[in-house]
Parts: sequence; structure tokens; C-alpha cells
Amino acid sequence: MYSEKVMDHFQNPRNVGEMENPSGVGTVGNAKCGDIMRMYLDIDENGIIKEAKFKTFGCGAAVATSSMATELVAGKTVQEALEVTNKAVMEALDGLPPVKVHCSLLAEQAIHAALWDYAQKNGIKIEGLEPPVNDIEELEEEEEY
Amino acid sequence: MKEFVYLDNAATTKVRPEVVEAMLPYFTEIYGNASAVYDFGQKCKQAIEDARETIGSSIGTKASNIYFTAGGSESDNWALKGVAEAYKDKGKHIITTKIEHHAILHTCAYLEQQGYEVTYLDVDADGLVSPEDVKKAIRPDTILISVMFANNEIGTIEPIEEIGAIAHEHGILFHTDAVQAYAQVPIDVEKMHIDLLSASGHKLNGPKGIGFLYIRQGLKLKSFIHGGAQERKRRAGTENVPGIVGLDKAVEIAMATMDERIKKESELRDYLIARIEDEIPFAKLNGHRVKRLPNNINFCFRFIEGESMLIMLDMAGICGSSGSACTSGSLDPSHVLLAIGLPHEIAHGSLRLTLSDEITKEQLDYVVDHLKEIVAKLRSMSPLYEDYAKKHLS
Amino acid sequence: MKEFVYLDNAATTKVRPEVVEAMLPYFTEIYGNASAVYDFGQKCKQAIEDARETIGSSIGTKASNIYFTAGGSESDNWALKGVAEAYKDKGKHIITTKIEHHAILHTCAYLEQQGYEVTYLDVDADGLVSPEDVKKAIRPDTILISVMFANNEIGTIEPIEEIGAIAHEHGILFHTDAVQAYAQVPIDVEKMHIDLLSASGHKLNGPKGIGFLYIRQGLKLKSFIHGGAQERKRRAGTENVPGIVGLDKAVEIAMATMDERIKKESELRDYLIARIEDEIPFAKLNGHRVKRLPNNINFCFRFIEGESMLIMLDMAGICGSSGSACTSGSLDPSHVLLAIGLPHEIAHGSLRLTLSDEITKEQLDYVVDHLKEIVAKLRSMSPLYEDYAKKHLS
Ligand SMILES: Cc1ncc(COP(=O)(O)O)c(C=O)c1O
Ligand SMILES: Cc1ncc(COP(=O)(O)O)c(C=O)c1O
Ligand code: FES
Ligand code: FES
Repeated sequence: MYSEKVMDHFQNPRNVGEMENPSGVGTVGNAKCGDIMRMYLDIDENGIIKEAKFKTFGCGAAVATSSMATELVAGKTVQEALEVTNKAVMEALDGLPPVKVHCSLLAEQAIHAALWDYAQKNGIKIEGLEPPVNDIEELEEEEEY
Repeated sequence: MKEFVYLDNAATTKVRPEVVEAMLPYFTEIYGNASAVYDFGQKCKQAIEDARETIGSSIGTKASNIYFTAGGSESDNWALKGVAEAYKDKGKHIITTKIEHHAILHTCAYLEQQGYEVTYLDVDADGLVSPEDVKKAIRPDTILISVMFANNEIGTIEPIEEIGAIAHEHGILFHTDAVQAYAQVPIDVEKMHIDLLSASGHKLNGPKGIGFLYIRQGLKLKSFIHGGAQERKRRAGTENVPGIVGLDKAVEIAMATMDERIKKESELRDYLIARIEDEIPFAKLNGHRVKRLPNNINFCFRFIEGESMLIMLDMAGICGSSGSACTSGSLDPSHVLLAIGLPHEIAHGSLRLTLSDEITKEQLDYVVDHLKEIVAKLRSMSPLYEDYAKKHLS
Repeated sequence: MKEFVYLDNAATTKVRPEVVEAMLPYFTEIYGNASAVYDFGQKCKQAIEDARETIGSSIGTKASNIYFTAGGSESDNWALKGVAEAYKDKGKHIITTKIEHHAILHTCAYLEQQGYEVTYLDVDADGLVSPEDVKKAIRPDTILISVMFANNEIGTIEPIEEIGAIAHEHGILFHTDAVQAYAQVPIDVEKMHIDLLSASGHKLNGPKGIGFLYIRQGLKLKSFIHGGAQERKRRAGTENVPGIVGLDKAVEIAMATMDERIKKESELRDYLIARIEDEIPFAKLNGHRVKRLPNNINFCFRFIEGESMLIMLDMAGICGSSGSACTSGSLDPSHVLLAIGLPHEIAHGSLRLTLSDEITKEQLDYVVDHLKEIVAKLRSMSPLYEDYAKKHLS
């Protein structure tokens, strides 16, 4: 069902855990399946993400995408981190089954929520960042018959 | 080597070697058409009638009331749509429950589109339907009550005899989806006032693709699959002789070993339940503790999600399920767990383990050992557990 | 020892040993639920998807357009009732023929009760449907044309491509019951403009209880059997994995050997036809001489009755059939033979012999030798023959 990369990140998730004093933290829920993800970011004074950590209540794909997302954003600038979209995460994982595409949105949204928190705390504006929504939902892609 | 522990017998079972043995000649030797004139076809016909006999007597009825189908879903569809069609002049109201299998619920939804009205009864926290509720839901235009014999997810066994009695006092037909219960616990259609009963071969170590519908003699039910004159003109299609022969054998063995299996499996079941309750915190047993299928264990583990648990169990060679097997593909938490009152996020963390008579205590020990670790690992990753721990455990 | 010559392959076939071989592991080893999360279930899922691939490419379409069913009858019921339901807003008129299998005809009769109108086209003396007639029968409210690919009794192959073209010119869906033709003659759903196609495993040396319906992508067809999310939510029921795997193997072999089988069987067919025509008086070939299934022989022997002939053949170890196998149980003469214009008493004396690729010329010689005697014997007992002989032969 899942690619080898997904299974690897599921079995050995990178960067699981909490952070004492995160620069930003965001928690998002997936309205479609009820799963939840929390992302912690440690961002230095130059706006570079030094470390990302996560916790996830969700399916195998949710765990793997969280894990991959933390790897992808680490070392990036805040602005670059915005480009870690769900598509980018999925590609890095060699794809997800169609019913699991929505899971990757959790990771994207969790990054955004953590960045928003960081921006609020520091009174800065990040170009192109929208305020987080509590329940994310992808556009329904009804299978065509 | 990695263990392999198959605990998804409510989804489907291993076919018994004796069953395969019984089927084999009907593929390549006795393959004639059961409806044909020649002797070679008559042998198939005989095999079919023998199977009908075995199955009829397994539920206390005549062979001629047993109709072979392709499985539980077809039987359920036929029972409901067939009664709806045949008795629509009497009324268009059907009573069922919120915890039925989708083969019932989606068929009811279809019938609602066709202008029928369906009452979906609530269940209590153990998943029990109340006969009182059934009685209250009856209307002058009620034509059918359909309540499952035992639930496929949480294993609760419903008060079928009482509900059947109520149905018959009111002159209403009574159908039960016995796909999970048939050949696992004793069933007597006369004593229990059952007019229609669905069952499926692959749930009792028989083949997939075969099942039956029991139809009480005298019911006006028409064909669901129209065509040839098979099954006394009520179910068209060349008879699946190997499937029927396999089902015959599976039923024969299942009936002969039932008492013993019930004893063995309920002991193992209770052992597994006890170990989980003792050793894993925040674990809640779903379903009735006593009125329960001998092979069903269903738990919710708070703060964690079902699929992750299943994949980790799978990596340890353990096959289990979360929610109903037939609907993985759906992302919604199980309608059964919601119906017994669990909140969404808890319903998400359910695990169903269903035994077979081949399972040993040692295997269950292996399962608990792994389950403990898996639950702990997933909780350490769970933001919900983190929140809870911060609030209550520090 | 008595010979055994099985010539009822249009009714059902012997399962190929390779097919049984392919199925076996799926009974007792790889028995997991194909919808499950664990790896063990994924193996079944893979097997199903492989089968879908094989079958899709056998008729020139994508795997995702193939839906597994329990056999030809279910496929036919689903196609007709499904289209009727889904397209009723467009219209309620269906065109079919007088020589369809009962799985079509009885389903049409049911739809007529539900308020649909059905035109049953005549056929010519060879059993051919005229594309001209199809065109004439089309109305603004026609939603479906259903014409069988080849007839099960007389073997006539219909002008499917022409009829499909007409259907599509008029924006009407086209279904074909290919239960007899599939894997016996080449079929291309694109070239032939087929939107829905029914087939059944046990007609091609595959297992009983499995079949499929091809549904063109984009059709609105809903479920016929409601329930779980199997078959992309269009056909509920735990997948019959061994059946599907067996069908896969049977199709694979049938497609690989098709050219060769067509050549061999049509030669044998023509040999048998020639011998009967040369050696048995008052024998009339039914069905088209050339546009004919390679394995079908169907004769009427005047003055005698079918069942007596079958029993006597059976005593010589020869399995044949009279009328349609699925409707023995009915006493009426075949609707197909009446439709090609035979009078009642002649239609009663029909014999269908259908070959497999295992049949030898020697076996056919054996058959003709016996058949000659049997026909002579029955005629010597027949009052009709007596009358005729008195009038014309003295
Ligand atoms: C033309 C045709 N359609 C449909 C069927 C029904 O198929 P099945 O018996 O597999 O349901 C048959 C055979 O019995 C047939 O010959
Ligand atoms: C209670 C219940 N009803 C109906 C079904 C459907 O049976 P089948 O999958 O054999 O069609 C199942 C199993 O999947 C079941 O557990
Ligand atoms: S199913 Fe909910 S995140 Fe994957
Ligand atoms: S006399 Fe027996 S069927 Fe007509």
C-alpha cells in the first residue's frame, strides 16, 4: 500500500518529540479524517529553521509526511519553508495512495501554523502566509465514473 | 523467524484443508451442469441438495428453505429489497439498527431513495438493541424488522429471540444478518422466529463467493437475480457447485465442533481481554462483555489512531483490523463505535482482533507483548497524549 | 468400458488443472481480506488487480473498467437494471432481441413491471439480428440496446460492431451479453462500440461463481449489490479471491490459445455437422452456418423429442443438451428455436452439442454412430414418424 520511503519514515520517524521553548508551534486537525498534527520549530535570529519536531495522531501516511516535512524544512529560511508543500512532501516520499493525499495536507498546514505562531510572537509578516485554519479540508476530488 | 498471527477472522477465514479437499473433484472431474439431464449433471445436483440439507438442519429448518447466493452481501440485499418489493402493498416502513453492516445500511439508504421509510434504532453503550425500542418503532405500515444476530465489529450478540417474538406478535417479517454469528453460536430459526437469515461461507472457514439466504416457506419473495430456473426459480445463475460443496463441508465441521470452539475461543478471548485491561492503560473494551461472539476482542486505545497501530502490528506479523474490514477505504470512524457513544477521536483508535480455533495462548502473549510496545510508541508520538499528560499526569 | 464424451461446454466447462493450481494457494495460504491494511491482505489485492489487468486487455480496455461479479446472470442483471435506474430521466425504453438468454429476458420482464418499455427484436431464420431493425426500433426515449454477442443455443454470432455503431450514432448505451462469446472469439470493446459487456468464468474453463461486467468509464451506473466499498464502491461483498485468480488464469490461457482453438474447433464442428447432415435424414442445422461459435452444433431431428434423445445419449456416455441448459425445468420448447421460426413439434427435437479443445475426431465418430441409432430407434417409436412415413415414404 505504501512506498518503501513512507514505510521507512513511519517505522523510524525523524524528529518526533516536543520542544521546550519553540520559536513557533502549530497544531492542525484534518476535518476529513479527524487526525491531528503538531509541529514545533526552532528558528534562529536570521530566520533559519534550525530544528523541527512533530507529534502526530494519525495514519501511517500522516506520520510519514510529518517526519519527512520536518526533514525538508530543517535548514531552510522561513520563506523557503513555505515552499514545502504537500506535493513536495509526497514527492519526497515517492508518492502516496490516492485516498491518502489529504494526509499530506496535514504536514503542510502544520508547518504553516507553526510559522504563523512564530510570526505572531515576533510581530513580523511572512510573505504569502495565511492564518491557520483549525480544520483543513482538501477540495473533494470525486472519482469519476 | 517472525511470527505470523492471523487475528482477522471476522473479516475472512482460512479455508479448512478438508473443505478444499471436498471441493477439488468438482472443479475438474464432476464439473457437469447441475441443471442438465445427463447423469453427470445429476451428481452435481445431488451434491447441491446434500449441502442444502446440511445447512437447513444447522438452523432448524427444511432444506428447501435454503437458497444459495454469492455471499453475505447478496443475501442481505436480496432479503431487504425482496421483502420491500413483495410487501409494498402492505406498507413501506422498515425497522433496522444503527450498527448493521453496510450491506444492510446501504441497501436501506437505497430503499429510502425508492420511497421506503427506514427507522434506525439506537443501541446502548454495549451495542445492544432494546426489544422495547423495537416494539415502540412498529407502525401499521411496518413490513420488515432487520436486526443483525451479532455485530461484526464489537461482537455483541443481540436479543434475537425476543425481537423475533415481537415481530411475529405484530405480524411483521423478521430478517437477521447472521453473517458473523452463523455456525459460531447456536441458531434456531423456529425458536427465534426468524423469517429470513443471511450467511456467508468465508466467515466459517469455507470458501469465498458463496453464501445463502434462508427464506421461510410461504414468503412471497421474488428473484433478486433474474434469469435461469436455478434455486427453484428464485436465484438465477449456473450453480457454483464447488463453492456449495465447500460450504457444505465447512458447515458440517463448524457445527460438529461448535461447542468445543465456543469454549476454547471464549476462554482465549477473556484471557486476551484481561491481559490488555491489566497491562495497557487507557484501553476500553468495546461491545458487551458476556453477550459477545466467542472470537471477538475490540478495544479502543486512547490518544492513538487505528491504522498506525495496524501497520505496526503487521510489521510484527500480526493481522488485525480497525473498524469494519469491508469499508477500509473510508476515512470515517466506524459507525458502530459512534453508535455506542464513543467520541470521534476515541473511535479512531480501535483495534479488532478476532480469533480462530487455531490460535494458541502463546500467540496471544506474543500479541500483547507487541501491542504494549506499539501503543506506548504511538502515544509517545501523539499530540493528544502530550496534552493529556501535561494536564493530568504531571 | 463406456466412453465419456462431454459435449455440453456451452452449459459449463471443466476447470483447467492450471486454473485449479493457481487458485489453491488462495484458499489456505493467501486467504487474507483484500481490503485489509496488513501486507497479507495486500497480496490478495495485488492478485485481484493483476486479474483485472489481464481481463481488461483481453477486450481492449483498461483494468479499471472491469468489475467482478458472481457470474453471467448477475452481470446481466446489473447491466440492465443499473442502466435503467441511472438513465431513467433520459427515457424508459430498452431494445433487445427475442433470442437473449433468460438472464436478459427475465430481467427485461421485471423492468417492464417497473414501468419500462422493452422492444424485443425478431431474428431471421439463422438467428441473426438485423442492424436495420435495431435502427428502426430506436426512439427518442431509448436508453439501452442489449444484444447478445453469440447465442447460447444455436451459436449464431451477431453483427455486434454494426449494432454498436448504430447505438453510438444515436447516443444510446450498448450492452452485450458475451457469456458465450468471451474468450472464444476476438472482442474489442472500443472497435465494437460496446459500453457494457457481461461474461462468466465457468464458460471458459474457469471457475463457477465468478464473472465480470465491463463498464465503460464515465457511465453513471450505481451498485446492484449495496454494502462494503469493494470494487471501487460499485459491487459490495468480500472479494472472491480464489475465483478471481482462477478466472485470471483461465482468461490468460484462453486468450493465448484462442486462434488455435478456433481453428481446431471449427474444423471439428464442421466435420460433425457434415456427418450428421450426410448420415441422418430429416436433420436440420440450427443457427448460422458460418457466423457461428466455433464449438456449437445444434440440430433438430424431426419426429423425435429432445429429452428422450438426451437420456439415450447419456446411456452411451455422451453429455449433450436440448434447449438452454439453464431452463431445463421448463417444458416449453426453446424460445430461441421458436424465434428462428421452427414449429413447436420440431423445436422439441433439438440437440445441442458443444465442443471443448479436448474433443477428438474419434469421439465425434463415436457420437455420430450412437446418434444415428438413437434417432432411428426413437423414430421407430414415434407416431409422428409413422404418420409421415405412411404419407411420404411408402
Ligand atoms: C448467453 C448467456 N448469458 C448468461 C448466462 C448466465 O451465466 P451464469 O450461469 O454464469 O450466471 C449464460 C449461461 O448460462 C449464457 O449462456
Ligand atoms: C455482519 C456482516 N454482514 C454482511 C457481510 C458481508 O458478507 P460478504 O462480504 O460475504 O458479502 C459481512 C462481512 O463482510 C458481515 O460481517
Ligand atoms: S487518514 Fe487521517 S491523516 Fe491519513
Ligand atoms: S410427456 Fe413428459 S414432458 Fe411431455
